[in-house]
Amino acid sequence: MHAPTETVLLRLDDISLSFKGIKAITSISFEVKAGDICGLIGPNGAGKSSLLNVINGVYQPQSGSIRYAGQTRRRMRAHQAAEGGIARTFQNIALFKGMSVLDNVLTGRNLKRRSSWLEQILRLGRAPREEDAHRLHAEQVIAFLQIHPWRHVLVGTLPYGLQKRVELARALASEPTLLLLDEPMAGMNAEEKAQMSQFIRDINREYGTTVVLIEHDIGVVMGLCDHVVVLDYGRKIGDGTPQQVRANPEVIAAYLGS
Amino acid sequence: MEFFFEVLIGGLLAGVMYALVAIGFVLIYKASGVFNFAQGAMVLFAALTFVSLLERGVPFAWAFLATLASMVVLALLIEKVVLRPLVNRPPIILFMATLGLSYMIEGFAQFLWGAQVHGLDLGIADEPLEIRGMLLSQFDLFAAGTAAALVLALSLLFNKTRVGLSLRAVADDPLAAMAVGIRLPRIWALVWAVAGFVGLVAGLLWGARLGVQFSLSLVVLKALPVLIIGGFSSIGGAIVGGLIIGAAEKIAEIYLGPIIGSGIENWVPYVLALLFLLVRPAGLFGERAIERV
Amino acid sequence: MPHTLPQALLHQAHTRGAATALRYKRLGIWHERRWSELADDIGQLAGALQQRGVGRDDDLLILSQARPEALLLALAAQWLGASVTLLDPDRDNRALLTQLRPRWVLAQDLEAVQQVGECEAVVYLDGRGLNQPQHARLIAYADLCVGASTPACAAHSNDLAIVFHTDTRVQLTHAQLLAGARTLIAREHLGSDEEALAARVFAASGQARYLLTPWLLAGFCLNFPEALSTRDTDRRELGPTLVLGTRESYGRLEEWVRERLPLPGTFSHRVYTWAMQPTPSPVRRWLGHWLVRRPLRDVLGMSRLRAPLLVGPALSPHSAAFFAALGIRPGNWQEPSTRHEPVAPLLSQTV
Amino acid sequence: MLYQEVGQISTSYAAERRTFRLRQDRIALWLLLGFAFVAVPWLGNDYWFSAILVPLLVLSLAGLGLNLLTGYAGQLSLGSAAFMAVGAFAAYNLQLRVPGLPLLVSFALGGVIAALVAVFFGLPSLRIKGFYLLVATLAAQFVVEWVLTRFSWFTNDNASGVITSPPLLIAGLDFSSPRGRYLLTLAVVVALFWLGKNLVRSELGRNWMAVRDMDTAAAVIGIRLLKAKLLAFAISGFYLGVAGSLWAFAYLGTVEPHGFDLSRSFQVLFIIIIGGLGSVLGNVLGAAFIVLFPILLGNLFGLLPSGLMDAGQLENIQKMLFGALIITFLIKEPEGLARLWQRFRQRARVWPLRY
Repeated sequence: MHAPTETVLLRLDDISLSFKGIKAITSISFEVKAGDICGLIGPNGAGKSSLLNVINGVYQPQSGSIRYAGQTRRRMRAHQAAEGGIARTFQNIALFKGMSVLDNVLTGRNLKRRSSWLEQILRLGRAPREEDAHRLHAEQVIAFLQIHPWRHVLVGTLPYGLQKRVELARALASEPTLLLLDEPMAGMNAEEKAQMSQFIRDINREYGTTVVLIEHDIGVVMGLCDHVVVLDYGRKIGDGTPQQVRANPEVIAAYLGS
Repeated sequence: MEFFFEVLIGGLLAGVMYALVAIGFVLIYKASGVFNFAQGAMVLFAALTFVSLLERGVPFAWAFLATLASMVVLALLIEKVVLRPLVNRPPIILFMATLGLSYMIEGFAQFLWGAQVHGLDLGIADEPLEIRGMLLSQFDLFAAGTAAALVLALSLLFNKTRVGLSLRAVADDPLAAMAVGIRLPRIWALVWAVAGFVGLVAGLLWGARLGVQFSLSLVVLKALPVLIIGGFSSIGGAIVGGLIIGAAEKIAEIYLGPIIGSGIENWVPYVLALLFLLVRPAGLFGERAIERV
Repeated sequence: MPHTLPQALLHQAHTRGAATALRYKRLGIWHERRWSELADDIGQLAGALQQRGVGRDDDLLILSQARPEALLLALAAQWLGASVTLLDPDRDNRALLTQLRPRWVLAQDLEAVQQVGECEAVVYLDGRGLNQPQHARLIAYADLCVGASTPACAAHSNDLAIVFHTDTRVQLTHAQLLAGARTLIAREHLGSDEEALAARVFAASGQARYLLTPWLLAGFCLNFPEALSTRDTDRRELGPTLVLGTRESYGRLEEWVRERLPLPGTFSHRVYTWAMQPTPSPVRRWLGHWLVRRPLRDVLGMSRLRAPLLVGPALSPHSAAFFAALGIRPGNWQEPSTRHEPVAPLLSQTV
Repeated sequence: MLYQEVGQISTSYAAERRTFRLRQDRIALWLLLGFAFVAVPWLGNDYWFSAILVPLLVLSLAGLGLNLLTGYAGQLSLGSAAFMAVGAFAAYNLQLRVPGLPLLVSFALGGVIAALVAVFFGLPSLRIKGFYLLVATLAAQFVVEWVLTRFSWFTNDNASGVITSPPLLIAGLDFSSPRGRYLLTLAVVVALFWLGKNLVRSELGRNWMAVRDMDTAAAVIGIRLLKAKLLAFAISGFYLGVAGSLWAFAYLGTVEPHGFDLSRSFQVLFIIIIGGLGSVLGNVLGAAFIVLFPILLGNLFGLLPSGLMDAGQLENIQKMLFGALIITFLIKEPEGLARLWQRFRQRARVWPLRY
């Protein structure tokens, strides 16, 4: 997937979200340039995950608007987001436990499917050719993330780090324009973290995918991201290049300092 | 109009009987998150045991106590043999387990006491009673009274005793409850025992109404829509739901029956429940959780 | 009677062009190349190398695991009469590289490329991380031979073919390689119907001497697993008749089996030990064969194995005993292995 | 274990994807089919055909129908019998009122009508989940039963409200003999199982499992939940409908609406619990168990001195054992007989190693 013509891929305007009156996000606005890796940081409960959920339509904000790939919406619906090329991984892995690695990755291709289910079960018409094409693409993603040794293993039985990678593969299989990663390196050791950030960098370079990621490890974020947004208690307190953010006194006070 | 109210109140009173079964459900669902399909079987077992004891010349009070004791034993067994091994399994598995359970209990009850129909007389004259020109069944009134008493007792148990407190704790958050040293198994056994007691009362009333027989265990099917409307986790809801279903059923029977035909009471409650669901997916009183991802 | 490796290749392409020469697993399935196709590919690659200035007396340095592309490019270089230097990409070769100052390099990935210093041209296989900052000297293997025409084969029998830098510098000419291979083929009765598995470090001289050259001479099929990490499952799918291993690789395989054996004390463990003991009784041999040894060979992917080869030091007595029980006696290259019937029950013990 | 896997390589995705990748499995399958189609008809007797094999086959088909919905798409249902009934009565009326309509076509159309009914009762599944959905399917159970008994049109005004099988003629051949019924059922069931296997391995099957395992994630990767769920109801309904027709015509011959009551739904549910949720083979194993177990038990008690145990008691004991078995399965092997088989097979493939 190549980045669309306009340089700003995603713009959030004054987004607010609350559950049963409890404010999770308060009038947050920021931009993500096409081709950037953008980091969302902030203490737990700062509303980072909620923000991702707003971007890909899992939650519906009470106010504000989302401009994505040239279209402005009051709110994003999950399938609109998916069809618009937004893919996502979750904080606590949301893989399909009962399925093999390959099948999980293949589910990521479902929006690219053209043949009807009838053709598929009768194995008629374009279905078999299409199945091959999707398998090939899935295999390329699997090779890219180096999970081919576990191709036919049930994901439920894989170690945590690998599951994270499989989930990334599933997201990547849909050839996303925008990739939302919710703590892709949570609970990993330094080595795994390095590997994972290498993968993310490669994805961003090879496929030109724009990435928005949440990460607690400041070192990783500063090393990986072109652009960092800092949240605290549902508010935006910092926004800019890693250097600018590191310099921002409010940020230091609220987050880096502590 | 008179007649309508007569029907309505008749229905409401009948609804109380449904509520009785539903309460047993709610108790167990609240405490252990189990959707206990075996509740009907427990009703049957209780009634059958009680009646058979009576027929063997055991005095009423003793028969009642003996049955109660057997229900408690049953509860303990269930907790040990079924619930404990299945702890933290997905709810659907637990539900299916209770299906198996209901088969076992039904089979056992009939194996023990035989399958023939027993009459049960609680000594309440069932000639209609005229109040303000409306004919009401004395028995229904009695049933309603019993139900009211039962609910009162339960709410006391829950709100005034330590057991009740820990029970509510478990209902709110099992892990936290365990953390503060509440022993889940004991609570579960207790709740199932209480549910057994509720089942016994329901069994007696229903038994006196329909005669004690296998079909008693089918009252569970009446209780389901009640739960849907009331929400699985609220005793108040169970009662309100029961009343609504009872009334709706009677009214439908009287006013709709002649038009589309008899025997509709089997499905009217379900259709009603469905309509409710489409409006309020978690029932009237059930609380709805936000999905965290 | 070929005198050089490229000649051997052409000879195979000529005599059995339609037969499968190369099989490698990639993206989940096995891909096959015929001898004729292979010859064409290599010819083209040779042309491409020539365009970029590779000629006789030049040397192509290869920093790669055993991958078909590396093999093809090596043969292409030799086609032009150039020699090939094989280095193990998993080692740190910086010191060596500064001393060698190679002009033409094949590097498998970014890491390997970074090891190499300044030189004429670097061909890379895995382009990950290399696409963005394009150096002129960097060439992707894929777009190497666009519009290249096949030059004439310029190799001579006593040209240097391969150079190794394992512990000492080892140089081998075409003639030496072919001579060695001929003896091997003769002693092991290798035919064109063998299925060989190349699951070893590319930069080992044994591989070139006792697998690659015989492959070109005897014209059997050479198979590459998907990755070193999956070679055991791939071997089971493939069922090679010819494998080449070291004391270590055989030992590893035995270890692999040992940790998966039934736990001591269980019935199946007793059955296993019972069946693995050498015994005179034919009945017991027969039973043991069908109950344990045959299935075990199958799990190991060795039920079709005819020529297990061993380079370097002999097996540890332990592994030797284990493989012997399965009727597998790896022949060291000084004195080639005794021939084994596939899995004739009684033979597998007597040999 | 006894067969060799070595040397079976796939050079195309089509080959790697095939249902039975190993040659030995394919051979075994063909032998099995050959046995079922050729040997059994000659070996079996009428009792085996009409009392064991036909119900076994039909129930495994019904099991597959429910398994697609519950085991694969994760939608709990207690309305199976209702959809079977719809299928049976639709097929009956089609045969009755559309002269010259081929039998198999009316089976299929019966399935389609059952599918439509299933979709209707599946509509709430978008808004409600789990036990709440259970009630929707129960509603189907009761409404259908009531409608079929209430309006005698469905039974062609039969005095005792039963429907009777039309002559089982296909292309002029008469399948009314026990052997014929067996072959007819076998053919239909095998065909539908083949389709079912393809289905669960296709994109749709994957989407169903995705919805089952984690529906939020499924929605996020662009799977349309409603479409997936309704298709699950429809296809499950179709399978159950055809199973219903076979049950009515190939097995019983005459059936009343109450032949498809709630206890039948439970029976089908038990089949998939015992056989294995989310498995195709499991339905056959589960059905075999459900059919053979009572017979076995009956014969067992037959050995007891007569008069010691009357029929009623036997039934009660059956019920108890059954309940006990269900619970045991859920505790010991929640994935059912199919899982046991898989595990055995896996073990055999790596024998003598453990994994």
